[in-house]
Amino acid sequence: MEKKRTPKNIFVEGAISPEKIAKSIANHSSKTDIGGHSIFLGQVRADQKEDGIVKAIEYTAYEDMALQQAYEIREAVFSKYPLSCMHIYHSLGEVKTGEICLFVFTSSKHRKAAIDACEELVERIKKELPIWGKEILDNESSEWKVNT
Amino acid sequence: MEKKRTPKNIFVEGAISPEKIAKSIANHSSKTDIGGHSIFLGQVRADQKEDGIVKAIEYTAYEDMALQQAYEIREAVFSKYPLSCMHIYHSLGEVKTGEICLFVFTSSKHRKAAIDACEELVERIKKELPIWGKEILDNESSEWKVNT
Amino acid sequence: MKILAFGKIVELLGKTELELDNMPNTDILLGFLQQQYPELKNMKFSLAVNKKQVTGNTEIPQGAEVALLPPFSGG
Amino acid sequence: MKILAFGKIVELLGKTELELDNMPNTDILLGFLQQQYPELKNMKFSLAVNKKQVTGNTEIPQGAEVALLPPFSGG
Repeated sequence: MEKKRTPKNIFVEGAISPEKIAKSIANHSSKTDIGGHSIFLGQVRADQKEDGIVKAIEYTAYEDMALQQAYEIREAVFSKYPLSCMHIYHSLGEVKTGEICLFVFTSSKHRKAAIDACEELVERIKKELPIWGKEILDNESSEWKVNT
Repeated sequence: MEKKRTPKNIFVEGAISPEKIAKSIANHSSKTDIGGHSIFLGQVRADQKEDGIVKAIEYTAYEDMALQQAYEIREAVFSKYPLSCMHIYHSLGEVKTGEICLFVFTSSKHRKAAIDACEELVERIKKELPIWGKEILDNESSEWKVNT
Repeated sequence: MKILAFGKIVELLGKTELELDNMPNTDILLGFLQQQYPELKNMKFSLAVNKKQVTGNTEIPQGAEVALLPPFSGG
Repeated sequence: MKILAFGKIVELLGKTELELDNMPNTDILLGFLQQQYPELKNMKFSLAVNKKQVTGNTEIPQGAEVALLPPFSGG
């Protein structure tokens, strides 16, 4: 039977908590065909900018388009790698420095597929999802984040 | 000032809990130069063997040598990649199917170093650390795990 | 048709949405927007028509949703 | 010198440790062990002398710790 997947919400209001990550990991203990999980976490850095130090990033997104894009990325990566599971979460709104704003989680029978798929997802999420980060500086000014 | 590192214990008795992983993640929120974390988790699979289904793996190690090897791998990977943090945990004793037996965690300013270092660590841990897994089958017989 | 602004472009336009009519394609739309908001000329952005990114001059269907997208910076 | 067995080799030897003397190098040690435990001949394993893996014939220092290591299968 072919798996059917529909667009899932990837957005989380505010930071992604370590407890949410732990719960997500624990949820996979019943899937005993999984041998390896690969996780990427994006954390907000206190970068020194010309006008001050980053104290938070405020994320906004073109949500409808982002969810549609995320669905297409998901399908493409599922068809490229033999994965058991894939989860993507991205923050909206304010995430303070030191907090987690991106959580990508892939699971597979063997480690290689999980690791490669996770890396590809992170690259595609940063490049293809219409999400914008506004860096809030410690002097209350702000500037728009630029991905490298 | 150059960092000084000494051999750290990597061994955990029994399975590695999702709570331990969450705590380890949370511990990094004060390190605000970190932009990305990469995590690999090894999970025990319920493989079908000729004589039965795997229900647990019992791990033993040449502990002194493993800690020395882990230290050398750590140093080599730290000198190859610009990492902020690196953590390695491996189970000893019994780990049931669905439970976590390996936890590798790297953090860096930018994602690429964290991701590449994590993958390299996992490969080297599996290949170079004197650890053995004995697969306990559901009919109480057992066989020695073979890494591929 | 509805024009949606995001990121830095919201600040430039001073709003998140515009209602416009009689913009048969993206070249005409861009010409109009750049006249109204000259600073757009100095800004890097792409367009999505009905939630799909487009490149080059593209027809805009009746009642479409067109979005002005600065470079993405998620993650 | 102390000989440590690990993994499958523990089952084959029936113990985790042996005390041996007068084994100046690993070739002599292996010859002795294979005579005492003929099944070792059919088994893939490597040696560590004082916690360092060695290849080829290697001198064994006085009082060394020599380990018999089946292929690793951690993770």
